[in-house]
Amino acid sequence: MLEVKNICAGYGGIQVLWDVSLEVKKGELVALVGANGAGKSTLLKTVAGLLRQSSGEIVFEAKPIEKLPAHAVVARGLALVPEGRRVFPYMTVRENLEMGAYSVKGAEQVQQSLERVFGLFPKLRERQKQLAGTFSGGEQQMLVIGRALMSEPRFLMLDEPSLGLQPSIVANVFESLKILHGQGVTILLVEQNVRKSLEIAQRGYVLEHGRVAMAGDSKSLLADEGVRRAYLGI
Amino acid sequence: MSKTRKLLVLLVVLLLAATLVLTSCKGGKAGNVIKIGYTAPFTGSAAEFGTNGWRGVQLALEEINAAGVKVGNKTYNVEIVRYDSKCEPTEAVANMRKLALEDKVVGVLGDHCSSCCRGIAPLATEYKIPSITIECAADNVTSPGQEYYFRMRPSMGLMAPLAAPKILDLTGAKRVGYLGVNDDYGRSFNKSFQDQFGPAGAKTVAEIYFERGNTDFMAFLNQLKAAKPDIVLYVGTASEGAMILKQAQEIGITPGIKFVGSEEMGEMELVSLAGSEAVDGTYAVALWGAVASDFEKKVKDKFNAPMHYAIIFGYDALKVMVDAIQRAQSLDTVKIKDALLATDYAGLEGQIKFETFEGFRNQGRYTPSFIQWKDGTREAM
Amino acid sequence: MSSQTLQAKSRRNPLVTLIILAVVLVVMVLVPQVFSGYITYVAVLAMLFAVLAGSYDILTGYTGPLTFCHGAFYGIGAYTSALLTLKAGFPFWVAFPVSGAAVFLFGALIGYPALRLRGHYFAVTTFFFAHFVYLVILNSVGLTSGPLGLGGIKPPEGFLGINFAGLKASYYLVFIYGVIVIVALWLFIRSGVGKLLVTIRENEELSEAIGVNTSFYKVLAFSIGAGVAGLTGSLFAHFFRLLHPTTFAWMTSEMVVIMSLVGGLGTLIGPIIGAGIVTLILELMRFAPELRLIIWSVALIAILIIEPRGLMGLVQRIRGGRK
Amino acid sequence: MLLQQILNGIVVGASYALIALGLNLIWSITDIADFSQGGTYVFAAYAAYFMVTLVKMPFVAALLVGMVVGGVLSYLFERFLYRRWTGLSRIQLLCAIALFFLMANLAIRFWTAKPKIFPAYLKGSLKFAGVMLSYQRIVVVAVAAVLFVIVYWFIQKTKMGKAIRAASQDREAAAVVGINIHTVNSVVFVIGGILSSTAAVLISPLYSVFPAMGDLPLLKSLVVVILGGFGSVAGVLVGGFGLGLVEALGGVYISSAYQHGFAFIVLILVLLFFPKGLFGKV
Repeated sequence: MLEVKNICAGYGGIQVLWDVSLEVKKGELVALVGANGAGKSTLLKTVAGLLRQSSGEIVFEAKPIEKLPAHAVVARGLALVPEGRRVFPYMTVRENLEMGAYSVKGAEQVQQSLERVFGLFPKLRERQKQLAGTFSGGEQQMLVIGRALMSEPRFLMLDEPSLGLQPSIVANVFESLKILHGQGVTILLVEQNVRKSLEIAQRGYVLEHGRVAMAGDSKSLLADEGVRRAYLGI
Repeated sequence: MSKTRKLLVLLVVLLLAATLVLTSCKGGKAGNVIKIGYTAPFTGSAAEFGTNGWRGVQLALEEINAAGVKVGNKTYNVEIVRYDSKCEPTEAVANMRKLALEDKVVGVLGDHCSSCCRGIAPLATEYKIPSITIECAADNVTSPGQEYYFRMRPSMGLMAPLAAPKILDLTGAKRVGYLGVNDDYGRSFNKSFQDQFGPAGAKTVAEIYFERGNTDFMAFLNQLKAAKPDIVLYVGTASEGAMILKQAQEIGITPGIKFVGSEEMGEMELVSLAGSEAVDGTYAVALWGAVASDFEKKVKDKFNAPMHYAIIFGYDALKVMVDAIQRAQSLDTVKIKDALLATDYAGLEGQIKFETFEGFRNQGRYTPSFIQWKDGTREAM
Repeated sequence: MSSQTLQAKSRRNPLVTLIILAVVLVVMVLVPQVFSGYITYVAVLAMLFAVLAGSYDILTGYTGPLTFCHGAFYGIGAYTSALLTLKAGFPFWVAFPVSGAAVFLFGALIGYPALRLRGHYFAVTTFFFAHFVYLVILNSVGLTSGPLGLGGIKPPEGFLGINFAGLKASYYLVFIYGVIVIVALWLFIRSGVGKLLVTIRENEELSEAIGVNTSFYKVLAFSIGAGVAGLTGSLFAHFFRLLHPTTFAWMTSEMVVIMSLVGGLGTLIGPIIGAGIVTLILELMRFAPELRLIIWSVALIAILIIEPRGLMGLVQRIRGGRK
Repeated sequence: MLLQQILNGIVVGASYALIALGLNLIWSITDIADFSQGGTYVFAAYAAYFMVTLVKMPFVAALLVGMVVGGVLSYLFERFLYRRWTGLSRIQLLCAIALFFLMANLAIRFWTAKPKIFPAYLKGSLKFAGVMLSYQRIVVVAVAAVLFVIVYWFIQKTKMGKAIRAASQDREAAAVVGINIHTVNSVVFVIGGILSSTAAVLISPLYSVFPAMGDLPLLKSLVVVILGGFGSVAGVLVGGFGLGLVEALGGVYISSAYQHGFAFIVLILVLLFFPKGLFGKV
């Protein structure tokens, strides 16, 4: 479904990604883990079209997307939940969600997506008229995931959804990811919470200093001596 | 580098090269040419003065070159080397130095702004280049003055004693409001008149200055209205004056309170800017009374512009300069200066002489006219 | 941020740098001997602007925030110095450092509250500050003579038989002043404080996190820039000897910014060369009074399109390309 | 006199608010303090002037022409200049200033520095309680009010308007939900151009048309944007009318020479206490 081939990218003059390749197949839930500054967010931004790679290819559903701007990538069915719970703070919950369906045409379809998101996060339905900026961290995280789902993506990328959340809410977030995956959405999950993400993922990649250091199915990664020492604190 | 960038680099390089070539070529034309410099604001806040002055200079230039200038046994053509001063003294000084040292002019006309005139006057003496200002009005341009710097028009300090009694006679004003543009011109004009009005018993009830480029005068006009003056002495450009008169009419200050304007308010364009309804009944201390109508027609034909005193001054300045060159029968600048001192020339603005009196040096004595607007025409009083 | 500013990386052989520097200095020394008073005069103004642009680089190039009020500091320095000599009877050599110090303090006073503002808020506010200073100079008629202009300013008192009334002597005075200031600024940039400023520019949050009092250093850089502008203004006042508010209107501040950007911010040498280039372009256009400013603004936009990082960016790119 | 000054302040404030609304949209979304609007203002006024005097168009048609000129110029600047330097906000700001400067000088070149008088399209004034207010001034306020309502409705209710708000709150998040940032930029620049040219054409008959006419309105409107705060329509209204009143009253009761300086004093005072402006969101 998504193939990243030999991507090099960075900001200004500073290169962050070096020859990164990765693949996510339809229906998979893949975790991308690594230390702070390893280049995980950079990779997601490059795939989403927010950053331009200096070389390499990105293929989504057999079509190259590396030259598309961000809004066109969304229209292809690939959505990103950016890091840091980037809600539109001065818009209501409902407006936030409607913005998520920006590239969707037809009011009926938007209504359907809305119902689906409200089904997943019932709290959002109760508070649709509230300004998003007044939400707590966990609620905002649900809102941005919900917003990304509004475009009915077939492929969802999440950047650190659990960062800075209370443990109980983290569990909620991961729970909803499992449900989504169950509904057939392909997911690429970037996390610092290595154990939890590898537990729900089927496969995983480890990014170190902008390069893919390790790849494999989650169980073997969780069992790997190096991963355990570096990320699991064992 | 992308294609557009390369193209742009090429463009800029070509542009610079072209200007270099153009500037270096200009010096190559020798022969029977007398170069006279002209520094004036052609851009910036005072651009309209330079534009008008240049019109006058061009008209004089045409006539002069049609006849030719005979010096000794050679006939010369006059060439004007013209630079923009933007009404900024540093620019005017650069112009003056370039004219004197690079272009080797024999005389300079300009500038229009008093601050610029004060900057270039000492240089005129330093480089021994006889220079005539077009319309600088501050006293200190010629007082104490410079050996090589001349002025035809009266300064504010000279104008006020002549005009003030007449204003009081005509209007019988006891209370005077002052409204002026906040620059050297506006401030010195009002001060000179205050010095005359005060002792004559007309007291100041309001004194307001506005920034050049201002467009909304409602606040000031309301202030004037509240101060209840008999007359308002206004100094500024015709365009600002036109807006003021229009807005004064809008809130009903005129015709009850009479406006007395500075020289710009005696210009024909005032009517075209404000309409005769707003202008009628106002007075102006004008710098020209009745100019030969064929000159006015010439201005109209050539530039499609109304008459303006800066056109007359520009015209006369070049004529006076060339007159001095012809009387000196020399291109030696010291001799031209001496000839200028002996000028007695019948210009459009009247008889032009340069005299030294009351602390002024090389200053023209010239009586301003006084006009009133009636049905959109100027009526000399 | 880093893409807009360059680090002065000297990959060149230091000997070559030294030779170029020596040649430039010799040429500069010869200017008044070889060229006319007009060119010498323009060169004096260009050198004054070069110092202004260089000092401007301390704040905007090395520390980060964009400001539009350098011309105002220049003007305050000029008027302070002129008034000190005219009204209080101080000699130039006292008024000169005093006006520099006064503007330094003034810069700190303005910079302290203003630098709390974010991004272009700050930039545009400095723009208005400059305009306000212009209005104050214009309207304080009793003190500054306002639009009537302040004349009668004396040239710096001569010593050792040197008389600074003449153009040539003024040229050398400004030249020596310029060299001293530029060298001082260069040393400042290479000092620990200067390196700290660059750190603040590159990442202000990080600098704060490691315990740097960023606002102190930003205000310091702002005040140093202001102080040098004040000194330069004082020199201008006693060189030109006639002050008028229009000389310090907003366009002057804009010119400093334009010169710095044309040369390349954050390189020190860039803005100095920029001052030269901008002066040169404007002088070449003098023959076309009405077109001058039009061509000039088009050229400016073209320069931005060609290389937003200015001349030094172009140099770096060409060098990088050859490597 | 007090009442008269308050009314005058409201008229002037309405024109500031109109320009400031466009500037605020542009600034909060693209991070460009768009000085070139000062030039657009001039060109729109001249365009309308020539439509009225040479083509003999009715005023309303000339107003529309002015709006189109403003919108198109603004669009072209964004599309072919500012967009080039996305992320390099200093260069964009400098380019904006250069454009402003260029247009004012082009106007001198094309139409000379002499002001043109824009013929009055409506004569007479309203008189009540000892004050006078010409109908043309009332039109300025009325049209400004209508445009404010339209723009407010547009950004609150329409899809594009919501996208604009979203982009002003978080550009990157807006991009990842599928909003085309370039389109948003173009739209706000067109809106900005239309609003400032409307102000220009409405004001022209009251004053006159000349190359430097854009200077003061532009500066004042920038002050209004900062006073009111980014992304706030209420801020524009309060800032615009507030500044208009301060100038009208201060010019009379404090000092006429500093009339144009009050803006900066108010600005500095407000920023001391509200570093983000009165209603700043971002």
